Amino acid sequence: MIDFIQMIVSGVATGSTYALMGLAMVIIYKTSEVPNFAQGEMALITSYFAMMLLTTMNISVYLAFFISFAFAAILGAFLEFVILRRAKEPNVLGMIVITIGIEMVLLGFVSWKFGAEEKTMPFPIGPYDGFIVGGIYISKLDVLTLISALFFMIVLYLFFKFSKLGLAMKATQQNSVAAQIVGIKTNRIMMMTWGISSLVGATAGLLISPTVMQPFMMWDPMLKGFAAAVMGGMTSLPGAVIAAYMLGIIENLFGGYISIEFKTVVAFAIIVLVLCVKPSGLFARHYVKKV
Amino acid sequence: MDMKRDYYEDVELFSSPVVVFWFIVLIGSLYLFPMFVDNYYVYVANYIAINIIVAAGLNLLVGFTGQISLGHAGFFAIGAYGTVILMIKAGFPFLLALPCAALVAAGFGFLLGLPALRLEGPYLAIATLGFGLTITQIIGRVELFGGRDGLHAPDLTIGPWVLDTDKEFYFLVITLTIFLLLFMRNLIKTRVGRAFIAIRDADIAAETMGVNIVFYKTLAFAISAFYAGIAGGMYAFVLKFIEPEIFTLLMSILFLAMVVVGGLGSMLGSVAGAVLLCWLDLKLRNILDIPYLGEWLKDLSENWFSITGVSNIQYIVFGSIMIAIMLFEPLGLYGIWIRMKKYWRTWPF
Amino acid sequence: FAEEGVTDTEIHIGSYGPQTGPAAAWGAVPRGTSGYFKWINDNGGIHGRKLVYHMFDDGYNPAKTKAGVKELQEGTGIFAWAGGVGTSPGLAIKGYLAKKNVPWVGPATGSREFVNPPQKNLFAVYPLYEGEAKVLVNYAIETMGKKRVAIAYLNDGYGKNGLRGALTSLKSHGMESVAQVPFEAKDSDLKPHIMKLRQAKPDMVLLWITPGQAAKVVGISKAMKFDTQFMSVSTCSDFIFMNAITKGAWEGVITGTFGEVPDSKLPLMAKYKKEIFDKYAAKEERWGIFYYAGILFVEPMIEGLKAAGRDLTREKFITAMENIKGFKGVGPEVNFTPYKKGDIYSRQGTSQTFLVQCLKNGKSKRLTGLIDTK
Amino acid sequence: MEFSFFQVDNLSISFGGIKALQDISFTMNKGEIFSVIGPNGAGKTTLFNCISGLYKPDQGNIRFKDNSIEKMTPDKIARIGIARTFQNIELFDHMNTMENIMLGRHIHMKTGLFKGMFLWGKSSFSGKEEIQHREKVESIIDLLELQNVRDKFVGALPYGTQKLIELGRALALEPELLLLDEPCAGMNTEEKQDMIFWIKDIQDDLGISILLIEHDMKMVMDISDRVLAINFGKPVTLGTPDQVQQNKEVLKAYIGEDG
Amino acid sequence: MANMLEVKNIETYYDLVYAIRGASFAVEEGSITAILGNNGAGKSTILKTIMGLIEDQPDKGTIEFEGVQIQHKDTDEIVRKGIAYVPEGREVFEELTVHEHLLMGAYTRKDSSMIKNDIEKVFDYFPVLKERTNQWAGTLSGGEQQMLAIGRALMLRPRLMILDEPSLGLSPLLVKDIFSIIKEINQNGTTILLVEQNANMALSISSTGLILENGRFVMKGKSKDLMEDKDVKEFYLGIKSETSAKGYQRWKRKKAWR
Ligand SMILES: Nc1ncnc2c1ncn2[C@@H]1O[C@H](COP(=O)(O)OP(=O)(O)OP(=O)(O)O)[C@@H](O)[C@H]1O
Ligand SMILES: Nc1ncnc2c1ncn2[C@@H]1O[C@H](COP(=O)(O)OP(=O)(O)OP(=O)(O)O)[C@@H](O)[C@H]1O
Ligand SMILES: [Mg+2]
Ligand SMILES: [Mg+2]
Repeated sequence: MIDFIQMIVSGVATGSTYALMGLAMVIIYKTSEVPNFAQGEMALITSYFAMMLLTTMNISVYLAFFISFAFAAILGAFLEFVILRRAKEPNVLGMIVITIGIEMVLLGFVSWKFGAEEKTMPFPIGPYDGFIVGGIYISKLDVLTLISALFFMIVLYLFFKFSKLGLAMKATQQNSVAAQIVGIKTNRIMMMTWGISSLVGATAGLLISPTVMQPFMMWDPMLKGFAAAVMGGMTSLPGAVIAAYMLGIIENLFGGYISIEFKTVVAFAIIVLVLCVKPSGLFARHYVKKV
Repeated sequence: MDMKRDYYEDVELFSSPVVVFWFIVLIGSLYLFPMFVDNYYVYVANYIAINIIVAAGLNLLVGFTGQISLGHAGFFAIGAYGTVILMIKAGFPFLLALPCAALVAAGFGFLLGLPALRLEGPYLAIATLGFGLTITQIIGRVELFGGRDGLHAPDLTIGPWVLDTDKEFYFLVITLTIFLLLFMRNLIKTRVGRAFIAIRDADIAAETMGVNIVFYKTLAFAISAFYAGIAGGMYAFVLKFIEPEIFTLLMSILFLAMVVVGGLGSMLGSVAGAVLLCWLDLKLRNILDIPYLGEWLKDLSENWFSITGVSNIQYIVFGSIMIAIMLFEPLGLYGIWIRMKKYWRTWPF
Repeated sequence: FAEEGVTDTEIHIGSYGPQTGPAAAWGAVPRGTSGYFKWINDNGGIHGRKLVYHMFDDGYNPAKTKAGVKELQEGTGIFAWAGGVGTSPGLAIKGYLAKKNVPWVGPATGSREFVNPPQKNLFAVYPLYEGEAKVLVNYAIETMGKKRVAIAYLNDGYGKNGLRGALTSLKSHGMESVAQVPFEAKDSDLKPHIMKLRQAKPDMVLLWITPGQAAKVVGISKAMKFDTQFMSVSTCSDFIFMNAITKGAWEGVITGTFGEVPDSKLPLMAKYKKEIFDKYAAKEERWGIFYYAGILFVEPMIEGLKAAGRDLTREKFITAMENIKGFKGVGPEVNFTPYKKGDIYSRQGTSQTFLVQCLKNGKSKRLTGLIDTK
Repeated sequence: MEFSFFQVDNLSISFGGIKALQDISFTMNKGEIFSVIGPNGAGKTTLFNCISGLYKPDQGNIRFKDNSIEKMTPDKIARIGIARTFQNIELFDHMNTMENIMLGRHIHMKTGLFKGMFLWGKSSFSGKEEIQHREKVESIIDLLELQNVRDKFVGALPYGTQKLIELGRALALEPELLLLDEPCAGMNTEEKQDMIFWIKDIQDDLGISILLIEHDMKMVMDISDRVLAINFGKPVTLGTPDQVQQNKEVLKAYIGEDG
Repeated sequence: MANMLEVKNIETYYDLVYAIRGASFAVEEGSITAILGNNGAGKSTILKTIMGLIEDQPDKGTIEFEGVQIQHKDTDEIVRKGIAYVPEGREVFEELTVHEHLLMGAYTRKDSSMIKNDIEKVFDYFPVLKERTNQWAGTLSGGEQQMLAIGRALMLRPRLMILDEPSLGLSPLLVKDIFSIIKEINQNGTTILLVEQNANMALSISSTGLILENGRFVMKGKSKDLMEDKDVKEFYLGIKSETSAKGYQRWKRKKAWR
C-alpha cells in the first residue's frame, strides 16, 4: 500500500514537470498552431543563465531567479520577434522546422558555453531535501514544482478566460488574417505568448536544475510535456495539466507493477489509444470541417 | 500555337531530347563517380543516397499527402533489422531479404496509418513519434534482435558477386536509388499521385470525387514506410553493424527536416534536402579547420565560451541554416531553385 | 616512408569521441589523449618523430564515426588509432580497421565485443566491465557479507556487460539477484526504478548506469531513507565530481577503478597532472577520470611505439605491442601476448582493478589491492 | 417496387439541438433539372451532404438507381454516378486546372500502385490511360472555355473561374446525377448567363440530371423543371417553378413580400 | 464634402502577377461608393491593398484615410483608425462561436458597456444568428457565415466600412435586407465602400460607381448616370439578356473597354 501511494506521489511529482512544459507548449499552440520544439531548450538556456548568475555573481537566489524569469520572457519574445515573425507565408511544417532549428541553436549555444559535464544549481532547497509522512517520501522540490504548475495553470486559465486576450489568442490561431481585420495586434499577441510560454517552461527548467543540469536535460520533459498537451487537447490549459498528471502517475504505476523497461513508451501507447477514441485529445471538441 | 501541345509530353519520362541528354550525363557521371574519388567519398555517397531514399518516401507522406511523421527512424530500423535478421536467421539472400523487410516496414506503416486517419497536426506528430520510440525500445529488449548488443551485418553477396567494399556497394545503392526515385516520380504523376495531392489539399472534395481516403492515406504510410525500410536495409550494410540506439528521435527529426528544407511536395527538393543536410551533418565537425574562421572561432571560444564545447558550434550552424532556409523560402531549396530559374530566365533584365 | 601514416618526422594517430550530443561528457577522453601526446612531443617525441593527433567529433553516432574514420584513414593516412569512445561507434568501425589491419589501441569501452573474439590489430586496455562487476559483487559477498544483491543496469552494451559479470559472481556463490532493474539512458524520472529496487529490500545495490543517473539514484534513495550499500562502476569513480552533484550523498559508495583515482598520491599521476593537465588542458577542463583515462588508455601505445623502434611499420608495432609485459602506467598492469585465436587475454591487456570507497568531501579510500578479474 | 431514378424518403438529420433536415422526401426523374431553394440555413447544403455521403442521416433513405446510398461512403457514391460541386469552393489549390479536372477521372482510371510506378512514357499502360483520359479532360476544358487557365494553379484564380473549374471537375466524373451548390454565386450577370447556358447544355447534350441549389431566382425559374422549397429543414412546397414562385410561404420567407 | 478615403495611383503585385495597374479613386465622407467589375478584374485586390493585407504592397501609390497615409501600415492599425472590412470568402474563425465572433468584432472598442447593446442590434438585423449564438462558425451555413462576417464588421462601429460582395450566397430576401441595412448604416453616419456582382442593387443604393477592368478603372461616375450607360446596361445589369436561356441566347465574346 505504501508503495502504491509512493508511486502515486512520485507520479504527481513527475507530472508536475510535464505539466509545466505542457502548459508552455499549449500557450504557444493556442495562438499559432505551432508545436514549439524549442520549448525545452528555451528553458535550458534560462536555467544555465540562472546558474551563471548564481555562480559568478554574488547575488541572492531570489534576485537571480527573478532576473532569470525576466530573461526567459524576453528570450521568448525576442525569438518570436526576430525569427518566427520573419517567416514568409509560413506553413505549419515550416514552422516546426524553424523551431527545431532554434532548438539546435540554443542547445549548441549552451553546450558551447557550459560544456557537457553534469552540474547542479545552488538552490536553497536541496534536491534530496524532503519529508517522510507515514512512510511516504515527499521531496520539497517536487512540492514546489507542483505548486508552480497549479499556480500557472490557474492564473493563466483565469487570465485567458476573463480577458479579451484569451479569445483574441484563439482567434489568432484560427485565422490570423481575420484576426487582423478585427483589429487584433496579432504580432504583439504572438510575442507576448512566446514570452509567457518561455517563462512557464523556464520554471520547469529551473526546478530541474538543482538536481542535475546537462545540455540534454530538457528533452524528456519537453517530449512528455508535448505528449501531455496533445492528450489534453493541445488548446486546453487544464487539459494539459490533467493529462500531465495522468501520464506521470501511469508511468510510475506501470513502471512499478508491469514493466519498467517500457515505462518511457507506455505514455505514447496510451496517447495513441486515447487519440483513437478522441482524435482531438481529451478536453477539446473535435471540429469536423463542414463544406 | 496548339494549346494541347503537352498532351503527351507530361506523360513522357523526358520532356525533350535535351533532358534525355542531361539525364544520361547525370546517370553516367553517377556511375563513374567512384573511379575518380577517394573511397571515403563513396562511403559518404552511399550514406547520402540512403537518406535520399528515406526523404523521397517521407516526402510522399508529408509533402504529397499532407501527413506528418516523426517516427520514420522506426521504419528505417525495421528495414535494417528485418534485412539482417532474415539473412542471418532465415538464410534469405540479400535481394530477397531487403524487399521482405521493407514489406514488413510497409505493414507497420499501414498499421500506423490506421489511427492516423483521424489525426492531424500535433496529434499525428505525437502518435508517430511514439511509434518510433516504441520500435527501438522493443528491438532493444528482444534477444532475437540482438538486444542492445546490436547485430553485425553478414557478408553481402548477390549471386556470384561479393560486395564488400564501399565502391561495390555503391553501384547497388545508386541503382536502387535511381529506380526508387523514378518509381516515385512516375507514381506521383499518375492517378495515384494525384489522389495523394488531392487528399492533402481538400480531403472532403477528394472523397466526393471518388477517392477512397482510407485506402490512399494508409497507402501513403505504407509506401513511405517501404522506402524507409529499403533504405534501412541498406544502411545496415553501410554501417555493417546496427544497434537500436542508432535509430533515434533525432534521426526522425532529421528526416523530416530534409523533406521540409528540400521543399514539400518536390522530389528534386527531397534529393537536395537530403544531400544538403547529410553533407552538413558530416562536414560541420570540421568547422574549426576552415582557415581564419576556424581560428576566430577558437579565439572566441577561449575568451567567451569554452574550448571543450567548441564542436557544438556545428549545432548552431546547422540550426541557423535550417532557420534561414525556412525563413526566406517556405518552399525550401526547391523554392530557391525555382526563383533562380525565374531570375536567370529574365536575366539580365 | 614505407608505412602509411608515418613520415620521417611524423606519426599520424587518429581518434574520435563525442564532443557534442548526449554522450559529450565522454568527450574528455580524446582531449586527455591529446594533452598526453603534446607532452610526449614536447619531451622529444618518439625516435625523432612527432605524433600528429587527428581527433574528431562523432556525436556518438556510428554513421558519423565511420565517415570520420574513413575520411582520415583514406585521406590523411593514419598509422594507428588510439582510444575512441563508445561501444556502438567502436563496433561500427571495428571490422573496417581489421580489414585494413590498422592497429587500434585502447578503445574507451569495457565491452567484451572488442576482444571476443580477439582481433589481431586491436589492443584493449579498458578492464572488462564484466570482470569489474564480478570483483565488486565478490567483495560485497565475501568481505562485507551482503546477502541480497540488486542490480541496476543501463539497458545497453555497457550495462549488460556489467549485469553479466555480476550474475556470474552471484552464481558462483550460489546466489541470485533479488532484483534486476533496467534503466534507459534517456530516463530522467528514476523514482519508479528506485521503488523497484527498494521493494526487493536489498542490502547491496550495484549501479551500472550513467554517472548522472547513479547520482540521482543514490541521492533520492538516501532521502527516502532507503539505506543500503551502493556499489558502482568505474565510470562513477570520480568521487569529487559525484560528491558534488549528489550534494554529498555519494559518501560511502564503493566503486571499481580502471586506474588510479584522480587524487591518487602516485608520483606518475602527480606528474601527469602537473605536466600535462596544468599545461595543455583548456581552462574549463577538469582533472577528472575521463580526462586522465584518455592518457591511461594510450600509455601502452606509446610504450609499443617506443619499442617498435625507428623503422616503424605496423607489423613491428603490433609485435612490439604483443611483447608488452607487466607495463605499469597510471592504470593497472598491462600484458599482451602474441595473437592467439580464442584467447581474449592475448588482446585484453588489463585484468586488474581495485575498489575504492567515497569518503566525506569526495576523498577516496582504497579498500583493496589490485585484484585480478580473470 | 416502383422504380425511380433518384429518390429521397423522409430524410432527417440533426446536429445537437438543430434539426437541420426533417422529413424531406422527393423523387427526381432522369434528365431533370431539379432545384432546391430556401432561406439561408434552411438545410440545402446539408441535404447535399447527406446525398454525397458526408453526413449520415438520422432517418430516412436515399435511393439512387438500384442502390440505397445513405450508408455508403462518399467515394462509393461517386463511383455509382453522383458528382457534386461545393458552395465554398473546395479545389485542390496546388494543382493546375487540368490536374484538378483530371482528378475527376479518378474513378474511371485503373492505374494502381504498380502500374503507376511503371509509367515509362506514353506506351506504357498508365501512359496510354493517362493520355486517353486527358483527351476527355481537354474536351471539358474546351467546353467550359478554360483554355487560358489550364496550366495555372487554381488557388490564385478569380472566384468565378474557380466555380467553373469545380463544375468541370464534377463533369469529368461523367455522373448521372450532378449536384450543384450555388454555381452562380459571386458571378456577374454575364457570367451567370454563361453558366445557365452550360447547365442547359449539360442536361441536354450529356443527359445528366441536375440537382441544383441556387439563390438567383431568375435562374432557378429559367432552367428548373421542378422546384422544392424548404425552410427550417422542412419541406414547404414542391412543384413547377411557377407554382413555387406563387406560394405564399415561399414569397414571405424567401423571396420577399413583393416578389 | 471631404474625401474620407483617397487612393492615388496604386499598383499591386502578387509576387510577379501585376494585379492593380495604377488605380485612383476617392470615397466621399458619408457616401456609398460601389466598385463593379468582372471576375478577376482586381476588385478584391484593391480592397485587400487598402486593408494592408498583401505584404509589402502597394508597390507604388498612396492611400490616405482622413488625411493620413495608411499604406504599408499594419492591418490592425488600419482597423483601429475606424475601417471595418468584410472580406471575400467570409474568413470566419471556424472554431469560435457566433457570440465570440461578435465580441471579437468589438475587440478594439473601449466602450465595453455598449457592446452588449450592439450585439443585440446585430441579432436584430440577422435573427438567424441569434439562434446560433453558441454554434461554431465553421458549422454555419454559407449564408449564415456571410451574415456573421457582416455582423462582426458592424461591431466595430466603423467610420468606413468596406464590403467585398456582401450579398454572396444570401437568399433574395436577405439580399434586399442587406442592402437596406447598408443603407441604414450609411444613414447613421458610416461611409461605405462596396464591391458587388449584383450591379443592379449596388448601383441603386450607391451614389458613386466605379468600373474596374484588368486592374484599371475604366469608368467613374454618379451611379444614376452609370445605370443609364449603354455598356454598363449590357454588361453589368444584363438588361439585354431578357431572352431567357431557354432561347439559347449566347453572350457574345466580350470586348474590353480600353
Ligand atoms: N456539422 C454541423 N454542425 C452543426 N450545425 C450544422 C452542421 N451542418 C449544418 N449545420 C446547421 O444546419 C443548418 C443548415 O445548414 P446548411 O448549410 O444546409 O444551410 P443552407 O440551406 O445550405 O444555407 P445557405 O443557403 O446559407 O448555404 C444551418 O443552420 C447550420 O448551422
Ligand atoms: N494570391 C494570388 N496570387 C497570384 N495572383 C492572384 C492572387 N490573388 C488574385 N490574383 C490574381 O489577381 C487578379 C485579380 O484578382 P481579384 O481576386 O482581385 O479579382 P476580383 O475582381 O475580386 O474577382 P472576383 O469577382 O472573382 O472576386 C486575378 O487575375 C487573379 O488571378
Ligand atoms: Mg448552403
Ligand atoms: Mg473578388
